[in-house]
Amino acid sequence: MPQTLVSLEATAKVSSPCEQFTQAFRWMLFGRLLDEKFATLYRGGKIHGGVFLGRGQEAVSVSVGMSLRKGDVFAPLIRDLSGRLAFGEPILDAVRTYFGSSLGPMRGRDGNVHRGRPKEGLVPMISHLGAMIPVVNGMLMARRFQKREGVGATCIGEGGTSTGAFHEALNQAAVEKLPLILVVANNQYAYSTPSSRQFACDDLIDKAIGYGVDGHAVDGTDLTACLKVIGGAVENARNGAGPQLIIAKLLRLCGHGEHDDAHYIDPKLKKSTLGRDCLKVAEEQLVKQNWADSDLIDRWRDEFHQKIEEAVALVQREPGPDPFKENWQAISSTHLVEMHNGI
Amino acid sequence: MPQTLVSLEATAKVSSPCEQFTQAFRWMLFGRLLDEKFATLYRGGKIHGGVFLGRGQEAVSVSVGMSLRKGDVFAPLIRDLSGRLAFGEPILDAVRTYFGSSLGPMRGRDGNVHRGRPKEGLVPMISHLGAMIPVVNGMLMARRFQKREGVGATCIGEGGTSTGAFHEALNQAAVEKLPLILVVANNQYAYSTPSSRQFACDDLIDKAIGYGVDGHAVDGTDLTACLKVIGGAVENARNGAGPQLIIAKLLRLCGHGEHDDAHYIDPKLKKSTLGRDCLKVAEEQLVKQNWADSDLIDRWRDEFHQKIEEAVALVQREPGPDPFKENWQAISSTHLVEMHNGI
Amino acid sequence: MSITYLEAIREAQAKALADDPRVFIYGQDVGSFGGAFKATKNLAQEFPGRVIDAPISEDAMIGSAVGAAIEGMRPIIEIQFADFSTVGLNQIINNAASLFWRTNVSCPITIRLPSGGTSGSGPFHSQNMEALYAHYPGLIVMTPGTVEDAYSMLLEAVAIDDPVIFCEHKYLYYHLKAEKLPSEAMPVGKARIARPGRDLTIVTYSAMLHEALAVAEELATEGTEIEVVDLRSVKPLDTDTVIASVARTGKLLCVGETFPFGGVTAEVIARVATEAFDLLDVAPQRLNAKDTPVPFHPNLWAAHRPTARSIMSAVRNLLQN
Amino acid sequence: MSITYLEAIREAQAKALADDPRVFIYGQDVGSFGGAFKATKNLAQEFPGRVIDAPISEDAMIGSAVGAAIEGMRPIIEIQFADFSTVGLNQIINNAASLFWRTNVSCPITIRLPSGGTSGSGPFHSQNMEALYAHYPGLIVMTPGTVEDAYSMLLEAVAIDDPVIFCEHKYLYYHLKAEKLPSEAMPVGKARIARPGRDLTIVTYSAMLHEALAVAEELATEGTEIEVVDLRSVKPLDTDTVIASVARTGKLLCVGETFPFGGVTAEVIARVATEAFDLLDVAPQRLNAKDTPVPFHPNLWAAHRPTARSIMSAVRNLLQN
Ligand SMILES: Cc1ncc(C[n+]2csc(CCOP(=O)(O)OP(=O)(O)O)c2C)c(N)n1
Ligand SMILES: Cc1ncc(C[n+]2csc(CCOP(=O)(O)OP(=O)(O)O)c2C)c(N)n1
Ligand SMILES: [Mg+2]
Ligand SMILES: [Mg+2]
Repeated sequence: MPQTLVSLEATAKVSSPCEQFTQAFRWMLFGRLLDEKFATLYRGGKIHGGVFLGRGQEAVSVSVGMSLRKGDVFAPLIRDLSGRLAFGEPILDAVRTYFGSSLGPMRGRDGNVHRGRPKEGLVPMISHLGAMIPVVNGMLMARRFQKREGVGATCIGEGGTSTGAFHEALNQAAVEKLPLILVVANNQYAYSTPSSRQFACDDLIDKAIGYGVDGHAVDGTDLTACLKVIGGAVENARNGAGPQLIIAKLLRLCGHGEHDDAHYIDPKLKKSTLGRDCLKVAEEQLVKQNWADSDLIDRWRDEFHQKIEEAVALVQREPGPDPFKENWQAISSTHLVEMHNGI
Repeated sequence: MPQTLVSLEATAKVSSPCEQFTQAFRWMLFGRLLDEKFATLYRGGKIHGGVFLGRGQEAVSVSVGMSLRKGDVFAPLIRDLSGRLAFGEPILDAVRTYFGSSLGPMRGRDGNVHRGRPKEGLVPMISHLGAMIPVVNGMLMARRFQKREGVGATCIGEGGTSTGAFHEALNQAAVEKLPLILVVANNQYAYSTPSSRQFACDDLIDKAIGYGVDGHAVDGTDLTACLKVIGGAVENARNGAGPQLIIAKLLRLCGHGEHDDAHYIDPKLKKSTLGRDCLKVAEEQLVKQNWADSDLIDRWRDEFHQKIEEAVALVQREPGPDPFKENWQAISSTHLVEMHNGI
Repeated sequence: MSITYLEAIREAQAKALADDPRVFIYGQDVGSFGGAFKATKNLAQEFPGRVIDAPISEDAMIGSAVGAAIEGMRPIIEIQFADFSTVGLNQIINNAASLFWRTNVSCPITIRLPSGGTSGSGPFHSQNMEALYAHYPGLIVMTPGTVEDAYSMLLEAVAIDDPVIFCEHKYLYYHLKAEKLPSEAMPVGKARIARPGRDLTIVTYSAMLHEALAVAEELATEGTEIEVVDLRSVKPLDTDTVIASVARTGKLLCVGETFPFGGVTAEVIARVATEAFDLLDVAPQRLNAKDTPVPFHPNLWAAHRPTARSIMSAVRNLLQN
Repeated sequence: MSITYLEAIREAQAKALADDPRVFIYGQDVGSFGGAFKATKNLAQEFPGRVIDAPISEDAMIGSAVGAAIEGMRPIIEIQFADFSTVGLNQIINNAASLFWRTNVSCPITIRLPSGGTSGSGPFHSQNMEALYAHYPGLIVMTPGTVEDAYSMLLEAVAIDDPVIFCEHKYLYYHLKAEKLPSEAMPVGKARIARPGRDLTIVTYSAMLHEALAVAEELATEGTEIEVVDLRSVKPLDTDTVIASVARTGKLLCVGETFPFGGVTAEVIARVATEAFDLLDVAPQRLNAKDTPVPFHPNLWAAHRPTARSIMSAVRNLLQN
């Protein structure tokens, strides 16, 4: 099992627009293909519990993951597979957690999107929306105490902005002037609920001023824009400008989870520019700019397919957790664990 | 014990600027004097628990109470004695609740500022800041179902804007386009905590746009301005304009509670216009406009003193609750009350 | 025709909406979508304007239900998963639960909590919250374990003038079926002898009822007769029925699905021990989940909560005494 | 010199800050003001930058403590009143409490909850929250009842690698005094025989300890020797010491200050009944507050929670058996 995040170094060194865009596209593609694999496995009854895809949100997610460096903090949410990969999460972490392999970082104790490596800056989410934002704040406060550098980014949906947790944490970050990058993917729906039932401001970006933080709006279907705006916001935070709120507009191109056929999505939205598939848009740009041709992209696709199949094949042979070897110990202070009968 | 709010009728009929201002001033004065009585009783050890004053906030509070009509909802907070009186809360409700009289609306079960008459639109607060805002929302939603009219107002401090409850409820009101008037008294401190440690926006009014609600700023030391701005906002809500957020700036002219000497308050603030005493400012205006002279004001003072002394004398002779007559029943469904030993 | 536990919940809500204009439903995705579990399927269409999608704001949802109740409505709040009620807990235990006691104004709200473990749901979509809510004065906590109870108790929950926490078990949603909906019901607050027996009493509720019944059935083939008491509501808790059963059997096992410290099984054992000590032939026992979060992987999940197998072994131990 | 329970808490924090650069304090008004109860008096001045005023955002406060702990800090969070921890409860029970189990990364945070009833404080400034927190796996719940324990257990709380809910009792803040601070302490997780006796065991903790001791003292004048067990921490709960005491006395009364359903007294009775049934001569008993919110008026408050008087009457009843 890889003990550290793998690909941060590579990512951090990318510099030219071509290199950066190409690299970003590759992570998007990788994420998309891995998501699709999870969906297939889900339909085949191979995965317990839910499967949640980032389809349509890869440009945003990848831009977050790529803008971060080793030593930064990333607390992804359910649709951030691509961003995780770009940040350096090993593909095996993802596959193992979906299968509940005892070799994965969550050891079968938690599953699917609830994975991470806190000590390496990749924070595993709990389900309660908004709950991870203050955790990132605290990690950044710790760095300030410790005189260590680093910024922290986290993602949430527009539905999550209605939680008290979101509000308290963004306000806390503003008061403490923390280098927090809070990325809201406004994908128009929270499960089945349209934005009109979620908030009443014209645009979520209008919230920035009320918190006293920088606000950035971006077309979430456009990778170039995402890299620029999100990358810029991360730099601002790094340079001491305090919290950065980013609102990316796009459309969820899948069900809430793979159990959901998303029949409720307004067809007009699907046809609008919001409904564009960021991966296709990026692929077209890539080809148009002559940074890659369809042959090369096919080779990448094959490369990723192979990696994915290898990982899945490997993990499917791995043992699930053994309840008899499990110590059933919820605290680390072994001497304080209750071992009584009723307990 | 008066079974209903007493003075709403009177209030509602006030019309000319002179009448309105004079009436408002009288409620402010009444509230101030009653507050001072509670402070004296507290210092004399006659009151159990805390005493919280509205000193310096009477203009704002009274403007809320006076702008509401019978059938409206008011959920006051700790510094709203004047607004309560203007809304129609009998002075006896206040005195009885501070003393824990069994004849008061809370029957000694709850105390001091935790009083009200929910069925008459006066909602008794719980202590958790922000928690009353959604309750008002729900009362307004009910009216919509029932095709009944009415608006709902509630007050909070600038510290309370940092709670998740505040955020969720204001957003909820905006999504539901409820006739909620949310009055924030930014009195510069939350207990000892200055605003700089509470929020980072330039002005709390900047929050309105992010919720998609109307925002109104007002000088909380100026009764004329308060009556106009708060009254106007209430009318807007009544006319279907949805939630109204009002930010009144002023300074808390007392301790957080009477146990607190407020030594931490910045002397510069005290000397600034924020630090003006709204009651004095209003008295000066009253005299300047020739709406009253100091003789008349003294007579009012005597009138209120007498009412207060009478009420206190009456309540001090009233019985406290008798634990043996108490039914100790937390639910109204008597047949479902647990009467077992351990319970 | 057959009807599932989940359908019974839908039908109860349909009937409540049809019978009482004061009833409305408020929750995330409960409107035209019909709810995450489809417990409100078609209700928004059948009762226009009365089944309302909420933002992701549990505190505001429940707070507004308290307000609506003050004004004479009878809101039903659906929390998408019981686990998420933690962020609405303050409104439940401090606002809703204290209203009547403080003001003499009752607070008729029903909060539906899709509860309990299902395979692969993990630590944050599997919790049972009855211990937290039963601890607080001012609440009624229902834990129906049958299709019939899901239906009739939900109707009663809406009719009761106090705040009701309605813990409906997700594992039973599709697994449990009945022939038809009941037209009569036992009153709330009364436990049911789900299976009579003379040798040992198992007290339980909700999904664990069926694990207990499976054990009783198996042991019956060996001639051992287990009495299974279904609490139905954990607050009020029907101590009389429990004690009457212990009086018959002399042996008590209490089974709950959730975390071991405090909570319902401790309360049951404590009541029997303090009030009916002399009726016990041997030490009473209890069986709960393990004292860790609810695990994701099916292997771990199956070992974390009690099952027919672990109940069987506890029963055999007790019988040997 | 004499030192109060409250001063002991201040001193423990001063020592923790002085000894360990990873420690910081975060809470409303804890900075230059020194906290609503003055538990952090002068600490901001003595340890610049390490005692920080928080906005009124309990969820964010506790969430950020989890983050800081991940990065190696040892935050102490002061919640202004235990009652307000309800709005931070989700971060406590779902985020802090699950971190180690899910990720193998420990979460050393201390959450100080000024707890319990004082006259005139009413329903929302008097609560004891230990039942809610002890129910959830992953937390340690301390309930010191002496000045010495307030000091040494708070130091241990900060040193422990897991989230600790530190329930300090407001009634004891000024009422309780000791000669000096201890230099040694019993380990956390061990109960103390606060007073030895042979006739009956009272198990209790926190403020109720002193009500129980008063009863024991009075009865001693009649020749009846009550053994008083101070649990010190309710999770872990030192069942062995409790059972050993019951083995000596054969009679058990468990006293808690808070609401009756579930919670610590039910847990203690359930453990003794299930694990030491045969050591009991008579039915064990418990005494809790009444099942209503905590009342404001002193008359009601005094009748709501157990007192020396009601404990005395429960003890006499038990002794007559
Ligand atoms: C506090 C809380 N309430 C409810 C839920 C259940 N829930 C999970 S995802 C979801 C919708 C989220 O929508 P959004 O934030 O827009 O993110 P998206 O799924 O669109 O990416 C809901 C309601 C939750 N996880 N947390
Ligand atoms: C959720 C919550 N946390 C903490 C408190 C304790 N508390 C009571 S009043 C107060 C300060 C309130 O400040 P502000 O909102 O500005 O109102 P003000 O007292 O200035 O009128 C605090 C922290 C509380 N009541 N509720
Ligand atoms: Mg969304
Ligand atoms: Mg203030």
